[in-house]
Amino acid sequence: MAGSAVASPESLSGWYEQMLVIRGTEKAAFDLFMSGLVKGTTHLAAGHEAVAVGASAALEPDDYVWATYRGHHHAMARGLSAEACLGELMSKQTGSSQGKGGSMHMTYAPGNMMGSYAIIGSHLPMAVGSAWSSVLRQSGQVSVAFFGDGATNIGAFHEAINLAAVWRLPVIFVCENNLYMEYTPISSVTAVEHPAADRAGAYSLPRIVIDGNDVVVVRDEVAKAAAKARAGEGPSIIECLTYRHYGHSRTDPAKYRPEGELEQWLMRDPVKVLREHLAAAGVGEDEIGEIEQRAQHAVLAAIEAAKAAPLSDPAEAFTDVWADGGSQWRT
Amino acid sequence: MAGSAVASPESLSGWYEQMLVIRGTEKAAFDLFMSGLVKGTTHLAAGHEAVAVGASAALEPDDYVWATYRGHHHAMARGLSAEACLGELMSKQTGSSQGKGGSMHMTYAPGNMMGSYAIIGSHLPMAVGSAWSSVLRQSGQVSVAFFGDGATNIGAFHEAINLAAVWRLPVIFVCENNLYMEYTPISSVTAVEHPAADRAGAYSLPRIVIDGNDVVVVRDEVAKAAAKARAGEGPSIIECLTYRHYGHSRTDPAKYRPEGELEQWLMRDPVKVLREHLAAAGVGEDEIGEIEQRAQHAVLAAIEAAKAAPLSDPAEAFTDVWADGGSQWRT
Amino acid sequence: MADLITYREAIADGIAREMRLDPSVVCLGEDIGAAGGVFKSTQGLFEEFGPTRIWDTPISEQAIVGAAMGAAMTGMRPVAEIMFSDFLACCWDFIANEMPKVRYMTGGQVKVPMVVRTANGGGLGFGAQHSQAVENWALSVPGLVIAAPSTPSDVVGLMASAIRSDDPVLFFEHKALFATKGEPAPAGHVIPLGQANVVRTGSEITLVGLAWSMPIVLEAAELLAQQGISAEVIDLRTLVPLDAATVLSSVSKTSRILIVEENPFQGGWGGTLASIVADEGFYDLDAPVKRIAAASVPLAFATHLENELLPSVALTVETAVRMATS
Amino acid sequence: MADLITYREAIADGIAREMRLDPSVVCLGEDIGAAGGVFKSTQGLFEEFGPTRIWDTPISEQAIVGAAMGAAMTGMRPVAEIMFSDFLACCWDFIANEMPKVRYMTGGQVKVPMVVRTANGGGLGFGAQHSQAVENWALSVPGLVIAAPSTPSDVVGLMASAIRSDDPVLFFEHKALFATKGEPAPAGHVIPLGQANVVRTGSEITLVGLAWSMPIVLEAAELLAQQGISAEVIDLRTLVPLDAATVLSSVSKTSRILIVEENPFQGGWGGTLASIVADEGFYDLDAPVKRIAAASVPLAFATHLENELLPSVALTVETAVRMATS
Ligand SMILES: Cc1ncc(C[n+]2csc(CCOP(=O)(O)OP(=O)(O)O)c2C)c(N)n1
Ligand SMILES: Cc1ncc(C[n+]2csc(CCOP(=O)(O)OP(=O)(O)O)c2C)c(N)n1
Ligand SMILES: [Mg+2]
Ligand SMILES: [Mg+2]
Repeated sequence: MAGSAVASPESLSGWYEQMLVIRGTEKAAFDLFMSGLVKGTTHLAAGHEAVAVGASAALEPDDYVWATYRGHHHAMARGLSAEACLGELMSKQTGSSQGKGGSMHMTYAPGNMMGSYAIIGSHLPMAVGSAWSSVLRQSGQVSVAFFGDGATNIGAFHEAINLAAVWRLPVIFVCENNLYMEYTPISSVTAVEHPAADRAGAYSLPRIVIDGNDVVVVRDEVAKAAAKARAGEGPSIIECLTYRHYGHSRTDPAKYRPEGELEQWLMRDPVKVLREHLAAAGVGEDEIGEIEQRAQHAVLAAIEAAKAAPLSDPAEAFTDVWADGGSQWRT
Repeated sequence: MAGSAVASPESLSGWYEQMLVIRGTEKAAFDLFMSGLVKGTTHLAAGHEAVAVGASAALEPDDYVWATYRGHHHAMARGLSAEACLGELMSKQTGSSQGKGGSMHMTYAPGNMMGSYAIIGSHLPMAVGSAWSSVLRQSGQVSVAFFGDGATNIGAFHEAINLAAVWRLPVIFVCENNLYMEYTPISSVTAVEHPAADRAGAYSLPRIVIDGNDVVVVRDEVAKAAAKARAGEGPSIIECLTYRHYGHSRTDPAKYRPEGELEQWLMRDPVKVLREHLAAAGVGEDEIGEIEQRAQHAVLAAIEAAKAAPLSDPAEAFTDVWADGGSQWRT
Repeated sequence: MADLITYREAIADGIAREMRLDPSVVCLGEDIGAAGGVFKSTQGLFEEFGPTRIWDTPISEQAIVGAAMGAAMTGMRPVAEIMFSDFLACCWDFIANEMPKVRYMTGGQVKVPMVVRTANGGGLGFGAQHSQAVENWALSVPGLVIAAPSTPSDVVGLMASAIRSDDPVLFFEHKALFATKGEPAPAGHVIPLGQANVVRTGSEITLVGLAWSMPIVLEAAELLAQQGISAEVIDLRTLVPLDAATVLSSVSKTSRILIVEENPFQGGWGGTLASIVADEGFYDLDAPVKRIAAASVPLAFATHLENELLPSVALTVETAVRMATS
Repeated sequence: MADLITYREAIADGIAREMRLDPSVVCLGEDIGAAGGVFKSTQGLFEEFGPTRIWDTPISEQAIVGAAMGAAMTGMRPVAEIMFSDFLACCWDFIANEMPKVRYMTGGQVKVPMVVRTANGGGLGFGAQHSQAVENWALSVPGLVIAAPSTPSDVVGLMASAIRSDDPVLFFEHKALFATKGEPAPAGHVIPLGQANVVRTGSEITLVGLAWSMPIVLEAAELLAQQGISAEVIDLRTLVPLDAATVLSSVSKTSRILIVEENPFQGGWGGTLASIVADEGFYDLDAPVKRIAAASVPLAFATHLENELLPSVALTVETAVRMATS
């Protein structure tokens, strides 16, 4: 399934660094949880990075991106800093939403990353809406919604794609098929083999299944879909095959996985795959090592900064409910 | 598209009478509205009768049937009397639900006609549930859900069919595709040509489109699906092409229809089609005339009886909320 | 008067006024285009603004409200129609969990300036699934403006504020009021959200209503006046923001309050209001705080049964007389 | 004590007891089978009853509740799990428009004996979309039994009644109580729906709570006792049926009532209860009717922010002291 398309050494290097920063931040999030510095729940995307980085590489800075509760990678691929991400997890004033959103609601509006939504399927119609908005404003922007395999069996998925197809909107639905919902294999609760791609025909869309662990493959397919969308030829559904390295959430040891499954997927770890691309593109071990060091330092610095930042002001609990900034609902 | 299958003259005669009683009752409902004897809203099924009569002919008495707000025909095909139907519309004590349900909620539990639901799509998961129940009870019953073309774009449709397919439940989804939602053509808001059948593949089900105005065709196709269901081979989706003769509801003159469309469909009026089957099966004009007279008398008697019946007791407003029969929610 | 307009006409008028002012206002919903809406409350909009501003949708309530959200978050001001308010249940995730929480969850990064309009309430024999007064579902969700006008000019004035608001607004249009008539709204008419209307001043009892119950309390006040009882009548107009101050100040004058709600007693907005009065206005009260609401029963199809369940003028008058003379 | 059990364990215990008695009881939901539920509240059921009684579903909340309905209407007693109560919004049509209205709309021809269980409430840092106390959405819909137990043995006793009920029941299990412990329920334990529990008797003020707020009011009552104030504590246990009589009779003794709710003030159940007390108990009252509820704000992720928004023991004590000494 390896990508046949070409990418410049510079591009590959940039993606590699981005991917490593995301991976390092996810690892830091995990460790911070274990040491009690992060509360609540979190859903890590380690293993899914090629989807985020590859898709972002195919998009313009003003395109819209929508994600799920498993969305750290998407926010970061659109520019959210590791520090703001970890700060949010640690409820710091420097967090992207001052601790009001948390892990499941990462948002980075400056990158038109419009948020992460924790109720399965809900952001799919929203992405249709931002695509509709682009058409109304004739802005040429494309919208991308990332979602899991599990989301393909909820009603909002069906309604969103039908409307997008009928109105021929510039939206790309990118499924991160990691084989599982929380603890249940998607295959046991879905009437088709490919939960997203095998539904495309129900909206007169082509069936697309790709290797979601190869950043180049993802970049190329999303670039094609984006071009189609910008040409006014409507939406696409892209099913990316991938795997999550951690359990579903903080509290999940993932015992339901068959023995050897993780190991097999780790051999196709997106970081590893991209490193091979780099080598094949002639980037030397030294240079690769430098990238790795840079990424590691960036993550360490982000961890330190996030730790050092103050908790968000308790008064933040009462801001941002209404347009006037406050929370007053009655006289 | 005429049905190639055979049916006995006796069967055809019985269906013809049933169809005429339904047609006559719908006409009576329309007239009673116009004369102010029926309030609220109503959605008549004149034109759709072959779907109800044909499906019922293929089912056992204890199979389950679920309908929409356009459900008079389905309730009557399962045994609801014209009198109880008109009584319900006229808020009489003799109405099937003593006036508490009304036109949109016709129910005939003695025929396992489990009700009519007025929120698009909502009864589809219920039909999945009654099919699941049959499996749990190993009763061999089949469930049928009738729904409109418009219902195929709502989320519950998708969730229901996926679950039915995954659990291989004995349920048949019968779409009455009459080309329109309320006043909007289904083709203008659906990403495929056949709103139900073209979605079947998304659940690994075969694509089935039939003439919904030929009772024999409907009977045969539903019989096939029922046999499949009883054999444990799972659900079916059947799209029946049909047309409604009246507007969407009482207040709709249906001006949005292109000129000549109704006339064209009237040439394939299910009553007319079935009358031709009768003749072809050798049933004489006399005999057909007798059936027509019997049906007419039955409807007239029902109208008189419903008119003569008393309004439901005002105390009925406060019954049947809770299992104890009453409406007490607090001490 | 010759130039009275209907509540129904006021809806299309109110929307059209904002659409003329602001190109970012667009409408979407089922049958709202050439058909003019199943209640004819968007009549004329398609003719005036065309298919790039007025969009017919499939029967996909989640997609309607969700797409409106996405558009609102990216520079538009969508006005979504959900045909009957009961169908808000089909997109409740968007109404309860998404629209009202986005600004907060994103720490103010993203706003959702949109309106969801819907035909609300009973009294027309539409039965249990097409007759509910569901503004109470929404009342328990912080972050939603809830408007429910009772007159044509309030429709226009509140519609202007709703569409211009940077907060998500649920706009409840009452089915049983569509055919009622009133003065047309003057040009530029805007009613701030959260301002109750003291429709009639009085000194002995405060009657509070909303939307459908306004004609009832107004008629009751008239009948009470004939019996020599002076009732002050307040139309809340919006549930959120709630103008509790106007109610409390009325009670400080009248010492009695009777709240008339269309919805079932259990979970009705009158409970929230009564609890505020029974706390902050406690020492002003000379009589029990009373609510007249529908029975806690689904609404029946039959008119004579539905009438058994809904509040009435007679009960309002009778209750107010007992309160005023106790 | 060695044999205390957790609230979480009580859930599985309560379900298992009924499943052993009645073969028509079946469970369905996401990850409830071999995984034992994401909150481990169905642990052991799959092992004991197997795949013909415990069914894993896709992420299809409408299909889950809708299928449960269809099964309930045709001879089964399904127990559906909706993982987080916030997700009731994804099947709200079924909860609000279908389940509670079928018996009525069909004129009593069809009944819906089913339970929807769900993990409710905040306090765990799950953020705005996984922390709501949504029993108030349901309160405005007649036809639903609403249970919300606060102790392990109440879980078992109410579960028995819920599953045996011929009415549809929403069963709210509180996330923040899962790890709390209590006495296990005796064999055959059944608590009738609609019977409040007077957990502590007192004479000077009535404190009313539900589920999450019970530990708060109980701790507050203890602290008040140390200050010489005698508080009566009532656990409503079910919102519908509402045991108003127990509350009113308590107020007739104490003359003061303080209601402590987890949910936002607007639209909370305390409003309905307060309005009943301010009407029917008016002449018993010596102090304003008070409610302590969450701020009308979506819940924040950060623990220190969430705590700002939720009711506290300190505020409960402080308010009660002021009321008792005024
Ligand atoms: C409507 C809804 N139902 C259930 C959940 C609980 N839930 C959270 S994540 C999850 C599994 C989702 O699986 P998938 O879509 O494959 O995404 P993944 O977690 O694998 O990235 C579930 C069931 C939810 N958040 N929303
Ligand atoms: C969820 C929902 N949305 C909208 C409506 C309003 N509505 C009633 S009938 C109808 C058209 C349905 O069309 P179709 O499914 O084709 O059935 P038909 O009326 O043609 O038999 C609509 C939109 C509804 N009842 N429920
Ligand atoms: Mg997955
Ligand atoms: Mg149709």
